[in-house]
Amino acid sequence: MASSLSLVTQIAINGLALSAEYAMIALGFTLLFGILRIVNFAHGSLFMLGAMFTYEFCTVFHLPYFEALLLGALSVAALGLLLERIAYRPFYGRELQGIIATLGLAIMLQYAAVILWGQQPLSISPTPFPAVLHIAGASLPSGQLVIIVIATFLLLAFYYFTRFTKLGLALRVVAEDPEIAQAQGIHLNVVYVATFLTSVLLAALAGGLIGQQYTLTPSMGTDALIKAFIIVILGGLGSVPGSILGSVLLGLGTSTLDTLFGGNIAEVTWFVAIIVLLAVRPSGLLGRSHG
Amino acid sequence: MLNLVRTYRLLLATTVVVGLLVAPLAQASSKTAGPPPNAPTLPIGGVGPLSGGGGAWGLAVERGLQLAIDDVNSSGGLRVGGTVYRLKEVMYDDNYTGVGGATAATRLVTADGAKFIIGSIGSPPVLGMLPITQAHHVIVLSDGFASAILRKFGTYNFRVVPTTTEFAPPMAKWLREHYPAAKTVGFISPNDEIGQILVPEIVKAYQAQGFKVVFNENYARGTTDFTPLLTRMMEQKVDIFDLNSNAPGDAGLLVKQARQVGYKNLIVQTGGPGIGQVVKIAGPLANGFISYDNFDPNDVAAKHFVAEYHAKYQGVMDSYTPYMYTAAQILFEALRRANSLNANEVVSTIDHMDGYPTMFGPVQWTGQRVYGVKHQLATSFYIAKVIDGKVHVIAKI
Amino acid sequence: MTVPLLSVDRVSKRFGGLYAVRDLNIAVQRGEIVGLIGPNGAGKTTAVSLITGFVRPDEGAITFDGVDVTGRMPHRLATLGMVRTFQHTASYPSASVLENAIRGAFLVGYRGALASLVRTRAARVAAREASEYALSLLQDLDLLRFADRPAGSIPYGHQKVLGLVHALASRPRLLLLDEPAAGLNQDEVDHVRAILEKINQSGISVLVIDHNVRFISGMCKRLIVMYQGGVLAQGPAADVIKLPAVIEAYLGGMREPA
Amino acid sequence: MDNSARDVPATSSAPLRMRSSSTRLILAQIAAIAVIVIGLLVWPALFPQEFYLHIAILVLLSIIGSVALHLVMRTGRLSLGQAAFCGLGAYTSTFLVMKVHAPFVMGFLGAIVVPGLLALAIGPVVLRLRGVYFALITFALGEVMQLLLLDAQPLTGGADGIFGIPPPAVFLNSPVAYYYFALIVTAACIGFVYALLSSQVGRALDAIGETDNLAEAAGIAASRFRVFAFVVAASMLGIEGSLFAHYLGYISPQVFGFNASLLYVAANVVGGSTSLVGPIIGSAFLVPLPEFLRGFVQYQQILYGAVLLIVVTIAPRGLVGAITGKMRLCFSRRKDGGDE
Repeated sequence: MASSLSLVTQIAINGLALSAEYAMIALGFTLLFGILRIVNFAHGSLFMLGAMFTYEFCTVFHLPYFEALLLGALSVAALGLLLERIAYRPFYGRELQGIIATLGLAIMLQYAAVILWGQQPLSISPTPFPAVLHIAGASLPSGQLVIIVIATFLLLAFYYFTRFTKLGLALRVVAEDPEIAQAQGIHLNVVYVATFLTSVLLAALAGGLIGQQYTLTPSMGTDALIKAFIIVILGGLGSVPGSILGSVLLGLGTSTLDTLFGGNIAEVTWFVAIIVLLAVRPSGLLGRSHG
Repeated sequence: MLNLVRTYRLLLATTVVVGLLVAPLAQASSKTAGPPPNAPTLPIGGVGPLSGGGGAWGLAVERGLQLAIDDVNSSGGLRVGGTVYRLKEVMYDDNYTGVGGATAATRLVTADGAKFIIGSIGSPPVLGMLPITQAHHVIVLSDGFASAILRKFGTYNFRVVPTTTEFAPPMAKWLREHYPAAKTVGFISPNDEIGQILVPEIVKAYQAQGFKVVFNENYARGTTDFTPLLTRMMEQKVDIFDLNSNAPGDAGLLVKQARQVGYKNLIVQTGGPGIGQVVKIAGPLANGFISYDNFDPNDVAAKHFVAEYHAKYQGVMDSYTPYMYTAAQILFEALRRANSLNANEVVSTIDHMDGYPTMFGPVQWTGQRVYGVKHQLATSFYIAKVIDGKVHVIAKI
Repeated sequence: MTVPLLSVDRVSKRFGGLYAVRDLNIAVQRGEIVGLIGPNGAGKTTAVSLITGFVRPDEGAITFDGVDVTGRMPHRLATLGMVRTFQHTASYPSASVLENAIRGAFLVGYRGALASLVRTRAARVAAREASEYALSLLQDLDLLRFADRPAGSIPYGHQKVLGLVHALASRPRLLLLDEPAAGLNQDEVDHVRAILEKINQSGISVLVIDHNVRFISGMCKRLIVMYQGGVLAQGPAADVIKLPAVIEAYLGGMREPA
Repeated sequence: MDNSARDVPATSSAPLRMRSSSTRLILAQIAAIAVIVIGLLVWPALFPQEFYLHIAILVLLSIIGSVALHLVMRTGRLSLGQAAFCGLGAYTSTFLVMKVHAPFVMGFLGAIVVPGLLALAIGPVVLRLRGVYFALITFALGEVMQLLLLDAQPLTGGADGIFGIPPPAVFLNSPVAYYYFALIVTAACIGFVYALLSSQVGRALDAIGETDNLAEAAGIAASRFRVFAFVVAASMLGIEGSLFAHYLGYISPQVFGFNASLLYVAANVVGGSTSLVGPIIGSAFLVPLPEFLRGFVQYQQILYGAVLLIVVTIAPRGLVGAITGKMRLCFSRRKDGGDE
């Protein structure tokens, strides 16, 4: 089966799957920064909670996977409403304190999860999508396919939301310039809360979706957060198209590098790459450069 | 929706509050009565990673030790040198770092006056602890892979979990005998001490048996998608894919994903106990998986222990827990026999405890040849195979 | 007439293809106070930024006191005696008014990192001199009473004046002021104007941007009118403001929304 | 914030602040400092147990790093990768002493020079970035450093790290001796930074920290001063690393990771990032904190996070901000306008 063609297709397919996962993770992160100027260190923890709640509803309450996923995401979003008040709203426009606050929150959520779910890796079982598809000598677990499809759908939906809905437009105005937005009678607080909820919802969905493919641990958020960092730096902080481009780059790149050169090299390469990129083009590949 | 919101606000609020209230109680409740109320307490130190990497191992130490202590206290305490002691666990997190281990050890030794410590697990914290415990003649029963742990700090330190050095050669030999057709081996391991120190040893063991290692790759800790590495491994046509000492979670994912990308040949694990979890994670894809295992769930003592564990704690038991429990058992028995708290006397007693029955079989100390000190616990081990979702012991070595 | 203190020769600057400044030719004579006016978007501020090194010109040369200083860093130009103010950031809001003035006098008080670290005699003397000079400036410009108030907390008019103090404190020879009277009421405008005239009489050359034609033409003998990145007209204030082209440009500039 | 709230008096403004209120404030501060100094000197006598010395030493070392980061933050840049320099210092010193068999002094100097050179090399490039971008690039640098330490196994011992690092000198083998050694070095570092900040250089750093343009216009070479601060900070972190390695006798990569870098940031934010006292108080508060929470085993991390969150919520200007705020209230009759 190991013809070089099938190898290439396999690399491409793996890359595609990874890209979809990364896009799911990065979207909410970059959104929150684009509009609230908050670097959300707790993004990974919310991602983790999304996975854990989905696990809870699916494996413990035996709900069908998609209901569990939705319920899980909504639960985390609801939790988000509370968190927004205690750990985010007081720090809008105060970057420094914001970092420490979200950091403290991240630690709290992670270790609360340790107590609720333990440190042992959990898995959403029975696997909702056991089948494995075979395409041109390459294989693609159906679970991955589900991630790809839903990610694509969500990105399109998000695009529609920001382009064609009132709230979406408000979002973009605020991103451009809060003062102008206020002048135009947009209620900043509404937009902020809406943004925050969207971001949390996306993080949680990502967790629940990706969770069904892998194992769940309270520390799973850390890696997700670092991936989000790399992606937004590649694509440009706060730029939604950028985060998608970044995800695709990182996804395909990781798949290729890992397959051809192995993990260590790949990881170092990424960090060196973003350092160089930041040095020559701080605003990322698609980010708006602002003075 | 709004209701949901309220419910969850409530839910969170309560969990947090209750959690904080329960915390101290939980501590208290873990001290069961038994010895006379006026009995002096003997602090037994516990060190393990409760946070940071390898967080699961910390609970293995805390609970394994606690269970052993409960046994002693509930049966009237520990009589040493004419006095009956009530044992008390003092457990500290080492954050899986050297400085964390050093801090925990220093605190136990100099602030809590602990003379005996169980744990930690993992080279960094243990290497951080030993200089301090060594200087204070404090006895440590721990598990860190680094060979220096016994070579340099062997005097008062015992390693209570068999390492690759002990079980890799017989495992490779067994594979050679039962799979004569297999020629090539592949490894995928994290780029930490497992990939850097353990895998090379396993590689040696395989090569000694005439196998050819055609693939040996590391991944960054936290990686969850191994398909790229697996894809390349399959290009190398490996007959045996060895999961070495990958943590159960990673091992499970590796099995699952290897099968998903269409790897058909043998998957074995030389090291890293926790075959049950692999089955849980990989599900039906785990069938045919062969693993080293040293914990026979059918053993009477083991059965009793597992029952005891689940009576007290819920959730999955970490596979290091029985080791830490056993370590504590050995320590307490040594104290009884030595009938003294003097470090040197206790050490020599432990040295001569061969034959003392544990759930891993009779105690046997080895390591003279490799480490220059006989402080390595050797346990008999099994080779288990997953057959339609069930774990079967297929060989005992 | 002698060689000018500052001369800008055929300087151009593009931002994303569009010319912000095109073939600009400006000269400031020693001891002169000259006004730079023009409609919004004429390129006045860019011109000042080009002159003071905050923006690198694409073409052209800038000569200060006979030295070609094209593309030099702002702090280098400051050491040569060319200092600017900013339209929006007049001061360090969180630092005290006095601290603002002393920071302005940095060049007076600084004798190199090592010297000021080991507090050599020279360094101590210089530092004292700087703070005394700063104090005297605050005295002169009537800000002393605010000395230990955070600059951000004093009235806007005074903040603008503090901006002048900050610029003066480095003992410049040429002062470039970006709308020093913007957003001030009439009394304050007059106050600033008086200050600027005093500054000029003390021998410091001044180039001042402003919209307020009355304010500027009353104070400057000579006016330069910028339009669409170039010089539209220049000459004695009285004549320039009467030129139809200028009036047209101005009204045009006013008409188009800024 | 009002300049007089700073620990760094603008020398000349002294005559102006010679108001009874301010003088009392200053006296109070002097008194406080005196108490602290004496406390630090007699600490070993009060708490002879090795454990308390151990924690005290860790606090002192972490103060060096936090103060170093403070210097960078004063120029308006937040670094999330400072631990990289600490690690580089630790490994350099260890390498020189154990592989090259150089005396400790050489290792110590190496720990100052090598991180400094690295900072000098990358500083001019990375310091062009501001705000989040600088934070992120330093984060990435930190990660790279850790990966290099991890993967350069023959040189660094890889994940297992290096053990058996000898103490600086035989007589420094006892915790008490090392405590005083660390105390001296830390005091020297703080003194140096204080001198720097209260000199004209410090004035320049504060100026560029607040508004680049104004500073440039006043003749302050913003970029040069920033690099200077960055290099000095790197060298100080190198010092911390060296002291850390030779105290603990064991180093491994994960100690110099993101969490370590964040601790420096947290120390500055929690303590208060506007004055040199901030990071000192911050470290003195955050480093021992886990020890108070250890008893809670599984809950300690949750409480740690909660404390971080609560402190930044109730004391936005950091502990020192809150304290000085209180002090000023007690000691000054006149209400002070702009002080938020």
